[in-house]
Amino acid sequence: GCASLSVDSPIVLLGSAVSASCTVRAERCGGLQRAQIHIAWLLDSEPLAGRQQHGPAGTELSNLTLPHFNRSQARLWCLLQWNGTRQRVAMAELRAGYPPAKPSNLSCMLNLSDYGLTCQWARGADSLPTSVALKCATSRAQREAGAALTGCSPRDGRHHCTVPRRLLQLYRHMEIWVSARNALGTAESERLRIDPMDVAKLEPPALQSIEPLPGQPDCVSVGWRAARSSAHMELQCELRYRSPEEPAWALVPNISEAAQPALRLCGFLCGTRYRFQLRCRRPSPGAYWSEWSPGKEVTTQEKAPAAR
Amino acid sequence: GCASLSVDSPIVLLGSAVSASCTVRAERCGGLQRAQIHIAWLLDSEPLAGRQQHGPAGTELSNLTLPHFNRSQARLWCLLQWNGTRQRVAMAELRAGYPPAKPSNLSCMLNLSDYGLTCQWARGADSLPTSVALKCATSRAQREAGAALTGCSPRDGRHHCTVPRRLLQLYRHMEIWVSARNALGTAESERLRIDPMDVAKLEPPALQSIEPLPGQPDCVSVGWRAARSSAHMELQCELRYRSPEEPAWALVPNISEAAQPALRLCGFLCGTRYRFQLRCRRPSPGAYWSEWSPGKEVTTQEKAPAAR
Amino acid sequence: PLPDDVSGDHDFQLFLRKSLEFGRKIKGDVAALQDVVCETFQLCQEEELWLVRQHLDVPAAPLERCQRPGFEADACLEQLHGGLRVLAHSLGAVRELLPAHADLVERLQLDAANLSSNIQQQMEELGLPLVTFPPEGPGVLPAVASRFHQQVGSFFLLRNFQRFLETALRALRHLAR
Repeated sequence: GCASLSVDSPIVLLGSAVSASCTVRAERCGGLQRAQIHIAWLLDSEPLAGRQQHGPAGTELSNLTLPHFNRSQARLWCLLQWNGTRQRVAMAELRAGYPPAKPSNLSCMLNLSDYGLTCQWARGADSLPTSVALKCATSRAQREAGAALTGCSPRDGRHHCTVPRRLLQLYRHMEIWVSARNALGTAESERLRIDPMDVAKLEPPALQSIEPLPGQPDCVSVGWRAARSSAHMELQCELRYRSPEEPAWALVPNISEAAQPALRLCGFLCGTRYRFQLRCRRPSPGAYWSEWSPGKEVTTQEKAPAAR
Repeated sequence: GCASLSVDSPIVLLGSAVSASCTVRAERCGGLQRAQIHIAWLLDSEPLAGRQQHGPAGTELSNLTLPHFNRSQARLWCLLQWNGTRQRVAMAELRAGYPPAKPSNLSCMLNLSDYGLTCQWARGADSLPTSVALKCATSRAQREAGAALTGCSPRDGRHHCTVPRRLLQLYRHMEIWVSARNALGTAESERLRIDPMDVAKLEPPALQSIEPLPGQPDCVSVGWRAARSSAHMELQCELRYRSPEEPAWALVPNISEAAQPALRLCGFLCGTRYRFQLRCRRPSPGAYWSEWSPGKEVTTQEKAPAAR
Repeated sequence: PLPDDVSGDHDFQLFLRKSLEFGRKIKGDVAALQDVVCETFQLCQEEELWLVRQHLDVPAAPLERCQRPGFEADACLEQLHGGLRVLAHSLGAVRELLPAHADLVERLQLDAANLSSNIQQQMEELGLPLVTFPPEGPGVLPAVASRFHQQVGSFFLLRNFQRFLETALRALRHLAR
């Protein structure tokens, strides 16, 4: 073509210098004579002055330096006057920004309906086009060989995505981290070392029956079942109960799956109406509680009249 | 295997006869002797009696006829006694029903936001697995060559689907019909011969201004614009107006797109508040009215005092 | 040439009215795409790009049989049919330059190809022979070097398309009279 524009680096750190050079080959510019060539510059629509000089092999040259380029995105134009009109003869797209910020607060949750592992994280604003991927390394060999695979990629601009079951390894530790890359560098989050099963979000258990115990007015028998999707699992559950008068819930912690199908509890006031709810989680660090089960209510027996 | 079950036809008209034959090869049945073979039948869980006989090449054969098979779906089992236990050795799935009912009441509407043509129809209940497709023939050649293409297929059980723009031919007639097929036959709806543009559902026009006309107290000028998505179209619009006292709307029909940007109307009472609304459609048979535009109100001028 | 009595033929008149409306729709979408090119690439003024234009051979579809003195109805319809096919095909290159507007470009391609096939079917129904050449090449902008030249190429392609449609609509209006 008539002119070509070269830039030392089209993507730079915000505020750093950019040098550009526009080379014009008069003989290819619609009959323009070399002497008539006056090279002008525009940064988007802002006129700038370059240093024009004769270039090699009959070309005309103009150099331009932008000492502190700080627009996230701009178009640098090289122009000529021709037949009384301003002609745009070359263009370069410039970008400025920062390497990606380090993603943080990575957390993941396994959905037991489809066994997809949904992870989310916090990320700074992107100054440049940034590609983000959630990386997974299952085996130690994979980790050491740096052959992590991409579990999923968030859709544009989002800070979460879901690793499908087929890329997961259950009941064994995996390393998971977020990798963000743009033209100026790459940043990786802390590595999460988890067994996906340990971060499963359980379905709530079911309170099937709560019956007063004959002859023990201050005791009840709580019949309960873990959800079908966690029927095979080790569980750590907790029961809460409250009578309408009491402001706060009382809590019975550390109920294991072995306590099925029924749990005997005592210490209740007689002849009092209580409301019960149960929830469960995996007995592992970082586990998520299920929602509370639907409530169930019972009135404990009146105290038997003392034999006179 | 030990036994094989053949059925003259696994899918039959409801109530018609079904014949089946179970062939047992003793030598492949876990050491069973031919003399010990007693073939039994189950239709789902209902025992049935077959006619057992010696078959060719040392096989044992049992034939069964169901004179009036009228279950929409059933499993026919062939069983043997073996080591004192009942053994299921062969199975065939039977179905009964009717050819598909003829789809009817086919109608289509073009959505101007994505130019998808959504068609809907009425269909009888399906007694058998039925595949339904909306067929489109664009050119005469395609029609004659019977080379209609499938515009879309409704999702399971639904009676509507949308033909994407890339399969449509705008501004020219297409033939569209519904084809339903199951194991017992095919049924086709009436053919709809339409230009998709003629059944476009238009966005409502915009009433931009309604001004009394100076010196003509019984007239107003109605400024209006067709919606952007129909700015290029031939239109048939109608205006309705009403003053709060009047129970019914008065109607100004057959307003064409040429009446833009303003329409002059007379015959209004002086000094009266009127409410106006406008709607448009394609000037073609089967066209759909747009919704009414948002209303606009104006009070006509008082009559000028007669000169004494 | 067109049969003499065709101009009064209802079907032909309906074809012309529909083609006029379709042409107006396409012209509106081309104008919308020109706005996108102006906003996205800062390429808005044709006279600023004449120099670069000399190094691009952006094909323009010929329509001289749709304008005086060479006006000839059937030849004009044939040029409309051929030109729309070339322009529809060449928009593929524009689509790659404007991924965020791929829907608008695709719709434009579908509409241009659709109008072209409508014309073809109408000519076949009138018993007029129609020679159709498959549009060749990857798209309008042969291996041009820089992104800038491709962007300028897309600018001129759309301008040529706009002018093609203006001439086409004039010819169709003349036929409809």
